[in-house]
Amino acid sequence: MNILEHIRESLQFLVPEALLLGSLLLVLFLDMFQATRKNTYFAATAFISFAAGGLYLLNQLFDRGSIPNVEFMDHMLLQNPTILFSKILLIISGILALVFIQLSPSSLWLRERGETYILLLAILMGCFFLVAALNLFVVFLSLELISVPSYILVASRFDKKSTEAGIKYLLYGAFATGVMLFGISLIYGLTAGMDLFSPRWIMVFASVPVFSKWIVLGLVLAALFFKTSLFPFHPWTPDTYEGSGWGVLNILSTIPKIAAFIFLMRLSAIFEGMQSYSLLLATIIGFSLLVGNFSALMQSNARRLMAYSSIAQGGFIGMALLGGGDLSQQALFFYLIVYLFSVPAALFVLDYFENISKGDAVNNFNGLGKKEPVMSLIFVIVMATLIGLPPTAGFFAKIFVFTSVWQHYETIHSPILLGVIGVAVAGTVASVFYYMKVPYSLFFKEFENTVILTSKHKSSLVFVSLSILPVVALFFTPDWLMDLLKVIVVYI
Amino acid sequence: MSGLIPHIEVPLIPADSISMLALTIFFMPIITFILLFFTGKHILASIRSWLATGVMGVMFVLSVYLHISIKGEHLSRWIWFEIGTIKFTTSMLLNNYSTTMMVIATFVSFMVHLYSVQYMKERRNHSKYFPYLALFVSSMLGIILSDNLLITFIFWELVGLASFLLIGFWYEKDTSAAAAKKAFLYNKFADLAFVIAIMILYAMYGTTEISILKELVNLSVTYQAVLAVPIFAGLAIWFATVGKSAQFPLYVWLPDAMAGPTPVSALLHAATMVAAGVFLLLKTSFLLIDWVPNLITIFGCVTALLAALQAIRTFDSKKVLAFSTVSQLGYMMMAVGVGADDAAFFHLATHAFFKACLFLSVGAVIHAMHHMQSHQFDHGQYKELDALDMRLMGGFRKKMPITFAAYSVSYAALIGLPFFSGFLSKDAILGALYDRAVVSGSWSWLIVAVAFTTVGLTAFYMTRQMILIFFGEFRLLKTDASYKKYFDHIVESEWLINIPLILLGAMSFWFFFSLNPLHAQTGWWMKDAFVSGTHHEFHIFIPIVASLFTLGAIAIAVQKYKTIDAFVDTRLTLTRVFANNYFIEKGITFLFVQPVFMISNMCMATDDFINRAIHAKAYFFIVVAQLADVFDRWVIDGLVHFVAGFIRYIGSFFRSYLKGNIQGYFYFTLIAFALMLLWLGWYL
Amino acid sequence: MIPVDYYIIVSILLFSIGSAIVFTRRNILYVLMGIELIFNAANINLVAFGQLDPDLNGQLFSMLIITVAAAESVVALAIVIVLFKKLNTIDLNEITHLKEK
Amino acid sequence: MATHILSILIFLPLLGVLGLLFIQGDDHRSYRWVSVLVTALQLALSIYLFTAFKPEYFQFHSYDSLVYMEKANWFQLSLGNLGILSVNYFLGIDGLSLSMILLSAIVLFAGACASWNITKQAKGYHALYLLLCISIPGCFLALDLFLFFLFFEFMLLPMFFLIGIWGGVRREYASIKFFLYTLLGSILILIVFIVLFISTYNPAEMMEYVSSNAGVTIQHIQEGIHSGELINNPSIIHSLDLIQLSNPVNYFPNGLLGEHNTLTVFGYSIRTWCFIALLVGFLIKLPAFPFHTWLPDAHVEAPTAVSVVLAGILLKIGGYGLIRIAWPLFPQEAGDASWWIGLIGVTTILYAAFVALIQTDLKKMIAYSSVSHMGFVVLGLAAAKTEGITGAVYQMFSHGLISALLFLLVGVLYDRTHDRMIPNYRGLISKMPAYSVIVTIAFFASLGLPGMSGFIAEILIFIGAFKGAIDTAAIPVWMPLVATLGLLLSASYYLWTLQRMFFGKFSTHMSIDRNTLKDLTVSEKALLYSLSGLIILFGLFPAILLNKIGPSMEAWTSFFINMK
Repeated sequence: MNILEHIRESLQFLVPEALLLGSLLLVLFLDMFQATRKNTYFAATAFISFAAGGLYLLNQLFDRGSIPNVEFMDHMLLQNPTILFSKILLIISGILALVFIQLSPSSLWLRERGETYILLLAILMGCFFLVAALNLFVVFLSLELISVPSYILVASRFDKKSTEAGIKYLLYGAFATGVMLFGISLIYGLTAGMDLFSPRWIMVFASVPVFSKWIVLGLVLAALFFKTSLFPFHPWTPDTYEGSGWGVLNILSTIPKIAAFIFLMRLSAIFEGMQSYSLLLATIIGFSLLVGNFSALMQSNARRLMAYSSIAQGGFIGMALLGGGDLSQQALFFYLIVYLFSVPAALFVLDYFENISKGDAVNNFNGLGKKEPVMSLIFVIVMATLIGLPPTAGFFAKIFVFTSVWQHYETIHSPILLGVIGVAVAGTVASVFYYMKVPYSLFFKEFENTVILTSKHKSSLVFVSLSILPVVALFFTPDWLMDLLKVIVVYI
Repeated sequence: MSGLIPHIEVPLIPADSISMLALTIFFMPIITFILLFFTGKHILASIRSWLATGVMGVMFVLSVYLHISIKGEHLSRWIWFEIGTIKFTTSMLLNNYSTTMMVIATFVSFMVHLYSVQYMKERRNHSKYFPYLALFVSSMLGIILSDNLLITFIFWELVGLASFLLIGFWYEKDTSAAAAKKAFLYNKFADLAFVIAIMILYAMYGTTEISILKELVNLSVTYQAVLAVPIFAGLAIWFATVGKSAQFPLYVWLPDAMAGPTPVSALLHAATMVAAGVFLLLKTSFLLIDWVPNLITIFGCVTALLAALQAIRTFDSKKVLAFSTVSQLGYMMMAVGVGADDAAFFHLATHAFFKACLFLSVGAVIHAMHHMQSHQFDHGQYKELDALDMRLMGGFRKKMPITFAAYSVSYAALIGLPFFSGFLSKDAILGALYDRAVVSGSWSWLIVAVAFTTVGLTAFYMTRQMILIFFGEFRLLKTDASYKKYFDHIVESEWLINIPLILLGAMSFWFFFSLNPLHAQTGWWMKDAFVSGTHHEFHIFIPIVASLFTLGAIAIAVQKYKTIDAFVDTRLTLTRVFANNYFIEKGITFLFVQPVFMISNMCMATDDFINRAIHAKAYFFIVVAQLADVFDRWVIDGLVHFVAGFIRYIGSFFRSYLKGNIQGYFYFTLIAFALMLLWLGWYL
Repeated sequence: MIPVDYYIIVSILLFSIGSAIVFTRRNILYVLMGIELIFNAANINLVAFGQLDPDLNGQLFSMLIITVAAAESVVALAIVIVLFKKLNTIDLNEITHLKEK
Repeated sequence: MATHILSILIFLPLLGVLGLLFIQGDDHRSYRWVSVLVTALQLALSIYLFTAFKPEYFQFHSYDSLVYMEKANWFQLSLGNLGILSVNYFLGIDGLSLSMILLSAIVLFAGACASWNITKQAKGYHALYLLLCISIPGCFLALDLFLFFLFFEFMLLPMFFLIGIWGGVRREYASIKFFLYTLLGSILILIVFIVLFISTYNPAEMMEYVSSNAGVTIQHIQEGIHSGELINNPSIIHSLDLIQLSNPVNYFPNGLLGEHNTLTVFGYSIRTWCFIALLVGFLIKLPAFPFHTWLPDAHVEAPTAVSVVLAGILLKIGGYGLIRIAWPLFPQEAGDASWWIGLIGVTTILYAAFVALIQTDLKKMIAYSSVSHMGFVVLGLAAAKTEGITGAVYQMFSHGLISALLFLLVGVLYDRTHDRMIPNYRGLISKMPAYSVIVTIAFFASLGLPGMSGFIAEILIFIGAFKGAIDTAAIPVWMPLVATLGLLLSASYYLWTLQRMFFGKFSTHMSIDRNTLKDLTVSEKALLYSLSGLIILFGLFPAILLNKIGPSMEAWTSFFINMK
């Protein structure tokens, strides 16, 4: 078949990406003229593309449910219900990020600029490609498409903190990319191909000597672990989080992470049964849980706290990668759904409080619970979600994740898995303490600040409540989502 | 184990008309209590007191009617509550025995009420007095009527409550408050034994109905020796009465309980509180088997002697009587111990009247003393005056002849002079003791000897009290002549006080109990055989010897005290021993209270320790976090150090991870990842 | 044709040199250059292996890498300029304001 | 309504919470009316339930006889090879729940009345209080352990905030301590629930699941399980339905809790460890020595109404959990451990009484006395005789009323002077006569005076315990005997306190403003008198409650003994 013909046919699968690209260009265009350089225009453009993309994806999901696994673009990309669903999650996450930026009191500089939207759209596009990637080409490209805009976003507040955060992030990221590239090149040499998911490649790779496998796997996964900020690729996280604005932080800790985890899930599916891979993953996850949870205990700065929390949450999500079978995939998606709703809510409330109290140290929030009771109460629910306490779906998310690992442990009896479970239990207990740190100072400490700034109360409240509502609702109907996932996630 | 005990169905029996009458009597004071307790402050004091007194009078009349009309036993039983198939019953037993006790109790209570109407008129907190009295009486009636140990226990404790409230009636006085607490706690301590008895009996027989238990114990008599449980039940019940009936070593609360109003003391000592113990023991005497009766006898004997000795050296006019009560209770217990239940009950009855009379007449004297005090108070010369101290009294014989007469009659009854009730009952007890000694010999003779000695002691201290209070001169004037004008004004008490004295005094004569003034066995009282049917042979020498002891003691006492003007005590050591209740309290403090506080402090320390441990747990997570941090800082850094030895220029980056240096992060990642891979390689 | 092994040796050398630079040099620009070296080590590998691949995937990939690396360098240099404006330094040892307290 | 009365009872306060949200303004008066009204409605409902409840409604361990039962599938989650987690919205009432429901309705109402004077952030306070009003009855009515655990946990948060925000000086410390302790207990309980979940199955629901296959019966399923065919089958339905859990047939024979399981940890079987974990979890809540130290702090710092609820009901959930869950699910282990349990009971009784004796803070003393009285519950349980168990339940009921009264009384004094140190007062009776009368009633009730409800409970526990000691040698004879000392000790500290604080000449510490010492107001009187009235009512006529719950308790005992 003519290659051009093939590409033309393949384009029909890229409608959402095209929409994103189109709106990206439109924002670029709008940004060129003084008259149209308006926040509302940018946001509307981005939102319309999100909404249209989301609707299209939904439509595809319902339509194409019966035709799974379409490979297109010369086996570069894959389309199946799982990937469609992942993209929908990314879209939701994108919309939340967009609204976050619009409402966040500290993101004025962010929302006034056209670049923000362009970068957000680019990141989202990168994520779309990443979750659908079949080839290391695409993996590399999409990771770069996510990374480079992220660097710019982090650094774009142009003050000391943000540039420092940006350069650190960039250096770490670039180094990780370089390492991954080197690994890819070796893989290419070892297997004469980069089409990761093809049976041929898998077969060839299986015959690679163990030592080489170790090296290349380690090198290639480095970039993914960097994106998901798993141990030992996490040290950039607290610094970068501390230096960036809440709006950026929200984007960093949700969209790329979700995409990277979904890709890791797909990767794990092909490496299933390969002991070196699963043990490496298990160890990394275990250490992430340990470092994330226990370092978070010591933090007094809300941003760094959330950074370590995101490392720890990464560990919990990663646990779903360890378990084999459908349940672990469902658990991953369940957890990701809970995560994508609760993290923006958490960050938004912190942003809100920081704006009131003019400081992001936890101490600055002392006594705010009495001034802002409703917001604080919602924050408690959000924190309960992240800890995994009822009545929030975080509880089920944790249960599923634990169950999937336990189930896997029961089949392979690996002590490392048991260790991971142990660390996760300890980490869950520890997480109560650091997540409750902020509510504690909100409610139990005496109010110290004399300066209080009021901010847009109603809309913030609505945003936070709406983003946490699904999590609470899911607690009461977890079986609905699980049944849905059962149908969708099997194609991974 | 429980299989050995035959299971007996507990039948329910509806109340007949006689029982209904008894129930009516029982509920009357309860209603009075409720009525007066809640409306107390809002109605006139006189209405209040006369209402309570009237009710008591009606109760007395009804009791007498009940006693007359009763024939045989009237048992009624109802369900109190049930747990599934397990039924907890409540029951009432009416027989000669209980109705007699009812008559005694209501009569003495009625007298005390009458007396109180006048006595309490000028006292404070009047509004709660009569309801408390009503509670007291109703609880006593409950003990008398109940045929169920559990129910008895309820009233038993309520008697304790009522005594607490009444002893502590003048709560502003510290002694009063302390005495009330002491009385309640000592009783509570003894009551634990009651709880244990209930536990044992319920566990063994599945019921606490006394009449059913009686059958069961008799049925299961063959394996009593094996199980030894009824023995312990009996022991426990006896120990419960040790508290309530003030036996050695728990009698120390009783003298202190004199801090309450005098009529209360009279009631406490005569018909209610202390009588309850003996009464219960008589009711459950079927449980007293094996060596328990001997124990009871010995303790009764010790009590009788020790209390009598203490009474000799006491100057508090009411305490003398209190010790006397303890001593007499010792007699009753001895009688119970040797199986002379009739004699014990007889003595209980006679003692109720004359002891109430003694208290009330001494109360009248104290009343007069108080009057002097309050008169002085009115004239602004208030001095602290111990109105109870006999050393300050004297010469009241002429001032208060009726009181004196009542006192003398009951005095004669207490020391057991012929033609008085005490003579008859004491004789019965002594006879029983003698009979027992004849049978079992050895140490029993010692008991008899002590019993006779105590008879002498009783006569001695009572004579001493009589002389100190009623004869000689008014000694208060020797210390403070300013009382003279008030003493001159002292006259006989009001009739409301005198009438009870006269009536109660009259009951000290022999003819109420036996027509033959010298021989109780022929009297209708003993003949009716209320409790047990065993009769004792009459020994003529016993009353004679007892009377000789009595007369001799009187003579010595008269000789000793007739010339005394101001009392100066010799032999202080002995007095101190007596005043300290033979150091029983000190001993209890040393043996129980101090250890309790020690344990308390230890427990508190343990609590602190636990708290610290808990803090440690809370810090644990922080420590782990610190460790993780230390791990980050030192272990990993240390490795960095190690690697640095091989690579130039790296030294300046050592602590870079600490310092936020991105290259430090690279090192961290590199080393951690390499180590991890190495370890995994090794592991695989 | 030069055997592949030689390419690999060169690329590993490049990778190591690049890494050493990244790890040790304090100047950000040097570090960026080190990263470029790592990229190029990968490029060499890819091209070398690409010789054997009829689809020329390796060569294609390396072109891609060169492009992306250029983009990344642009961003990096832009940030470095801002950084220099704000902090007056491009010494990594002095860019340590964000750290564990 | 009758079919959903339990749900209505539980979720009624939700309406109140919604109502609170719509009331605007800072005026605390309107908020308090909401709580009082809602709790009054709850009280009315539970009284209706109480009167409509017939003693025949028992046989707790089968579905048929649970009257007012509500059962609906909430969700079924497939957990891969672990099978399907089926969670039911399952409520039911028997004698045990009935008494606790009645108690909680009374105490919550009293607590709402005691919250009358809360002015600090009244809206939040009442909202949290109403949340407590949901979770507490929910806990007592839930028969699915998942549901139970939810309500159980859900109590934690409002309580934490109520202590932490509206508490006294050291409220942070107290609330954190409370939180930590309870969390530890919850974790232990949760672990056991998880173990229960993985080692049991629910044949009744599996029937529904496989009903498409004709001819399959429960026996088939059970045989399949027992022959090992169905083990680790993803279609096995697990549930935490208490009724299914209490049937030993529903345990996998080779599962962690199965009969054939020989796995031991430190020499004890998994079943034993599970029982220990449940025991400790609930003993923390109860609380019993040595897990009690959170209670005095929590009480001292908590506001009056919260103390009332804490002592009045929350402690009872510990005892309820033991009776409802720990004993029926692990009868063998409970029987084996009876000696230790009895020891814990006796130690708690005496230890807490000793500590109470030397307290100088009135509230702390009462808190320790609560611990001591809860020890009786443990003792009654250890012997596992009908009398003892009934006594334990009655003790929980009566202690709920008595401790509510006591803490209300302390609150009255504290409201006036902000000082509750015993040595700082003397002769209060002459200044506050009505108050002193009720204090005396409460003290005597608490020390187990006959005629008050506490006496019935304690005597039942004693005779039950002793009967157990004699009949089955479940506990040694000395335990009930020694435990009687607790009666003496409680009499000691109460009377000593009476003597020190209320008797004697009136005087106060100079830091106390004497003018603030006013006697009770009419509304206070109404509340306190009615509580005292209830205590006496249930003391004189225990049949009101015992006749209703007796058959349930008897069934419980026979179930326990059969299982053992």
